[in-house]
Amino acid sequence: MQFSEAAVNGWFGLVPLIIAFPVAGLLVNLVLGRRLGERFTGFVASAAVALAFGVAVLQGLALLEHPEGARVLVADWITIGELSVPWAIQVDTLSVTMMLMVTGVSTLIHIYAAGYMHDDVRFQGDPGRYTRFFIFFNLFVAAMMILISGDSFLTLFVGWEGVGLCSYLLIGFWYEKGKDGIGNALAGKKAFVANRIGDFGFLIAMFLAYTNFHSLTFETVFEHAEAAGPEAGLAVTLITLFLLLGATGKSAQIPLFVWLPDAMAGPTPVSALIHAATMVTAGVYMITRTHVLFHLAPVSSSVVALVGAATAFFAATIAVGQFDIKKVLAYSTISQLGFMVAAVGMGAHVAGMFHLVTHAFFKALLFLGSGSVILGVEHGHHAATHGHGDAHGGHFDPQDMRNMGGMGTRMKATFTVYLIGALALAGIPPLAGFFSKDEILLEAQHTNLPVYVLLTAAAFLTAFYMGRQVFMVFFGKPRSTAAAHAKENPPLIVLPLVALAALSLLGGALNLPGLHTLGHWLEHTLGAEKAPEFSWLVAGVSTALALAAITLAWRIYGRRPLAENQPDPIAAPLGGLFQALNQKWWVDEFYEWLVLRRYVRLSAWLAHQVDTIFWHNWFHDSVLAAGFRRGTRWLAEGFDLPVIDGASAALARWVTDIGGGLRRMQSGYVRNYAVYVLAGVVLMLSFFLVRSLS
Amino acid sequence: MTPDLILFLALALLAVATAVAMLASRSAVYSALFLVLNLVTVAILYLLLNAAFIAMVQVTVYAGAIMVLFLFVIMLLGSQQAAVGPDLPWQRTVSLVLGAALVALMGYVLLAGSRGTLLTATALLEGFGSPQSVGRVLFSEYMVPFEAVSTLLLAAMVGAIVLTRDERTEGR
Amino acid sequence: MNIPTNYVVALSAVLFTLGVVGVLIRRNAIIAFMSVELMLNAANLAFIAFARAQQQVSGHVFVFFVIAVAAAEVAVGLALIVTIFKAKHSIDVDQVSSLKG
Amino acid sequence: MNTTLLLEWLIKSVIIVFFLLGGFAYLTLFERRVLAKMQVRIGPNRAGPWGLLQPVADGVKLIFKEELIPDKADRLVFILAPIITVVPALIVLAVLPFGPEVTIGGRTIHLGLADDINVGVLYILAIASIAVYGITLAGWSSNNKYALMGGLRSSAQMVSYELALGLSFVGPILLANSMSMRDIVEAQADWWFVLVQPIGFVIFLIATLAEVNRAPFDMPEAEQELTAGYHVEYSGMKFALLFMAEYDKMIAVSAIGAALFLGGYWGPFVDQVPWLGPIYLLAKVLAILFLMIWMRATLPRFRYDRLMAFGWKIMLPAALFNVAATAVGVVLLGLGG
Repeated sequence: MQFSEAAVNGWFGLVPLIIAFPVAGLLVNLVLGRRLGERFTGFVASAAVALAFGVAVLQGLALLEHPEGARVLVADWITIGELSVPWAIQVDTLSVTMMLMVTGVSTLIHIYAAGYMHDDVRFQGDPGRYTRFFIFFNLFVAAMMILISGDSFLTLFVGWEGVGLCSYLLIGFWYEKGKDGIGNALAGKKAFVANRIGDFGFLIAMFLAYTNFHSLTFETVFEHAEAAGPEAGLAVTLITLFLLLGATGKSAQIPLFVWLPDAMAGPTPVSALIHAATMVTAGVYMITRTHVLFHLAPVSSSVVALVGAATAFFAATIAVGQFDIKKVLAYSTISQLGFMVAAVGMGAHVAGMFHLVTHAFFKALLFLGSGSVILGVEHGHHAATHGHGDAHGGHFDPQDMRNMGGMGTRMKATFTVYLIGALALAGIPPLAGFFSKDEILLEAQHTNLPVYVLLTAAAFLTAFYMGRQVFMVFFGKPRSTAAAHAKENPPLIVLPLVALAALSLLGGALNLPGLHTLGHWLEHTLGAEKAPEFSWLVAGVSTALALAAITLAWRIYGRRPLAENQPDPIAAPLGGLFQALNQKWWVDEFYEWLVLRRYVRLSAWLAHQVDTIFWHNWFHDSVLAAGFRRGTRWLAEGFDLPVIDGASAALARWVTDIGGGLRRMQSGYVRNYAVYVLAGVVLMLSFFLVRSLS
Repeated sequence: MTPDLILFLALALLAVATAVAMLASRSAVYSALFLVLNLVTVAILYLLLNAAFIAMVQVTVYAGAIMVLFLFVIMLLGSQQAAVGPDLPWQRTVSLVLGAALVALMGYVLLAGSRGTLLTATALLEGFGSPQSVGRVLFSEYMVPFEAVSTLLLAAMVGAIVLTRDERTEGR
Repeated sequence: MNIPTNYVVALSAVLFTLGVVGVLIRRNAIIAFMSVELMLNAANLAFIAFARAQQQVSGHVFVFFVIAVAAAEVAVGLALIVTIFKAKHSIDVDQVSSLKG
Repeated sequence: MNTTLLLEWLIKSVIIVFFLLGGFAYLTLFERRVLAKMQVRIGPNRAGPWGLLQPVADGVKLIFKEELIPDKADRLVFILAPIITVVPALIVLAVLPFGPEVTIGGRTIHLGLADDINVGVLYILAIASIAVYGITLAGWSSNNKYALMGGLRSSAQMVSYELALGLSFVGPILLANSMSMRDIVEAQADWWFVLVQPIGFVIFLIATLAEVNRAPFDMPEAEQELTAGYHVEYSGMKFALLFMAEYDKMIAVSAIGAALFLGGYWGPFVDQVPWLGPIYLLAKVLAILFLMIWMRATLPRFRYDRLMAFGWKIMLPAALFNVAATAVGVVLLGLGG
């Protein structure tokens, strides 16, 4: 391991540990986990991530002293010709911000998961998978660290693929469950395939970057791109657009967002950690990391902003029509990611990163809170059926909000923190969400009006669907026996929620208007960014809209709570629109029609025409087999018989002839043999004599 | 031509003549007798070459025992006449040519260049070739070979007895 | 004997060759056998000549051994011939081509 | 090459040969007379006083006999065989010392042809082994089955007993610490080796009887079984040669035995009067010869397989034991030189 000088002098040299600790944790659990039991497994996994968090904190403290950061070389990785990709870790304010956020939230979610999974594996009927879960979880953290810390496209891509793998593994954690017994597996596959499309874009972008700028290291690529100037404009635009494709895959933007709602099939901590707080933000992080390129490609930036804004609004509308508590949050996540993408598209990287961090707090909180609610309902269902009904059967859906109601009185702590999270998401001051969302809206109002309108509408919808959810879940009377029997969860689950709630409350302090702490902090990496002045108008509009939306929600869902089996009150007035919202605008069906059916038909046609007729019937049978037969026949008749056989036959004939000649020497007469001996003696003596004479 | 040379040449001539006669004789008994003569001639040469002990051993063992044995067998078998029957056509010619070539080669080597030590040019040690001198070397340096040869003789004796034993007259 | 060593050795060579020729051209096993003895004898003569030239009694010892071995050889060899004669009533070496008794 | 020395050797050789030739002639007479006495007969007494001219008469008779050569015999070998037989008997005594040094006309002379060569004993063995050929070849060349069987028996017998004979020589060699016959005889100036080598002497006597084909080991010429053995086809002077060889060998081995075991030429006053030496030696030879004739008169002939078994199973182990015992005695008791 080699360290740069700055790293050797400071704490930066420790940064590889941020990857090493989770790897160590997963290795320990891999080897010993099953033998040592749940408590140990959970402790090891949580401790590994907590130690990584400690390392991240150290890095942050070191950065306070040396804001310029460092590049820590771990190993020479790939050297082929002029291509040289070392495995180096980039320590700067951006990556360390991500590290702090990821490891911090991860630590809390690990602790939560230690409690949650204890129950979950039992409800799902396979306690043995407890260890496997934490191995995957630690693996995810390690991959995420590689993604964040990489100083080149390739190292980032390694992490990118690593987290994709973990996502796939964890979505399909209960692979034998779900619709028809394959629903979860299909969900994992969907996530994987959607991500592949994005990864394809990322790879193309990487190839283009290398072709044009002869490097894969961020720094070098940026330098070369800037040096190339306008000439490289097209190339940079292409690169950034393909990067955007990658980002839409990972960060669930239009058109590749469809996998994220399905990803809710994974256990709730997975939804919270991977599909809300960390992995899905990787696209945002990647765009931020390559902001130099996006600066050079205004067209791409606009596209990014529009894609983000459209996604934010589109996903928000869908969230309104959902009944699954986690699906609502999933579309909310997509929507909020749209906010971030829009922000970075507009060049407001600080705002994007700010929202990324605060969103991580409150969305993780909301997911974990929903998990707490679900667990509570499961417990209730379990208690109501006296332990002999199947708690996870098809008849009862513990995630359906229509089966809940009145949870606020039964799970007070959960209700409290959930309320905080919801308000933060809705953008009610002074909670974290308000500040971060406000900055984005402010930036949009300044630079891009369509984006502003879309985002504002999305913000209104956000407040509405969060109000709808809170009222449906926590207020009113229980609409099922399970909900009626629900009870609060143990502290191991609740305490992380409290911590996250505190962060959601106070997270806005990171980048208060006027202070811009985060902005100054990230300046070292992203360069000075002129933040727009705080606008009372923008803030007021958004706050007013949010309050209005909440009021609306209260009028619809809070004043007269839903009764058992009563349809959604807005379904009737909205009619077909609600159907569209509930069915997610038939996007999946559209994709099915647009891509899948054609793809399957094309595949079938190709299978028949190309594989069967062309390759198998014609190429294999006519060309290969027949050619091989012809070739072997020629070899057999033209080569083997005359040359090989001929040679051995001739050899045998020679041996026979020579042997026949020599046989005459074998007369059987002793005196004859003696003559040969004498002849040999005479010959040898002659030889020696001649040699001595010459 | 010194008297020594004449003596040597005479003995050499006798030796060669007896050897040739041995080969040429049609009767095996004559062959044996010529060989005895040859051996005695060589024994005399041994005497002249200061190898008195070996000369006596030669006469005693070779002429007196081995050749008697030969004669004994020849007479016992009654096959003193040379075997009749078709001879190999070229065997005799080739053998004679090769033999001549061998003699020519060795003769050239021995007589063309240096003639070697003149045998009287070096003063002889006292008692060279006497039974004492030979015995002293034989029973010191060559003790092991001597014992080996004695074993060999014993084995040969046993072998000869076993080979020629007539089992029909056994136990008489 | 005031003659060069080589003369004696040359005589030995001639006698040796005569022995060889005897082995080659005589078909009577006993005479072939005697020819072998002639060859041994010729070798002995060379031994004695060299022993005299080198003043080494070892040469005499070798001759002694050769004679002893020759005696053993003749004893066994003649025994074999007698046995063969008993079986085949011939001592033509060319007819002794079977190892069967 | 010293002419005087050559002449001296020539004279010695002639003396030895004549001694043996004359010895052979009168040994036959001696044997016949002794045998006659033992068998209570008179023996030859007509030719000359006490029959002394009898050998001459026999010789003349044989010279005038017809020389028969069988038709299918191998003529060359048939003629050579008696010569081959007689030569070893004549030359074997070349290494025997007949007496101490004497001085004739200012020259110091060894009474012996090559009595001081350091392989004297080996020479005797070598000649003894050569002696087989004559008998074998005689038997073979006659192309007579009896003769051949006699020859083969003779070969086998002589080869077998040669081992014991050679081993019986080892005792005196060890005691004298030399293979020179003169050294061996000189070593017996004070006492005879027979005193410490009684077994060796007995083995020597028995083995020499076998070597020279004397009764009771006269298998090769066993009249009853083989008519007359290897010399059944011989007649005239060739028969005389074979006969002579046998008796000369008797004389030779007796002389050798005397030299090896009975102190050779040593006797009272030989120190002062060297010429007494040959006389003492002759007396000892006569004594051994008398012993041989005595045995012939006394003992019946062995069966052939018993003879071979005796040679390999009794004589050889006994001789080996004697060698080992002598060696131990020489090393531990300090016997000999």
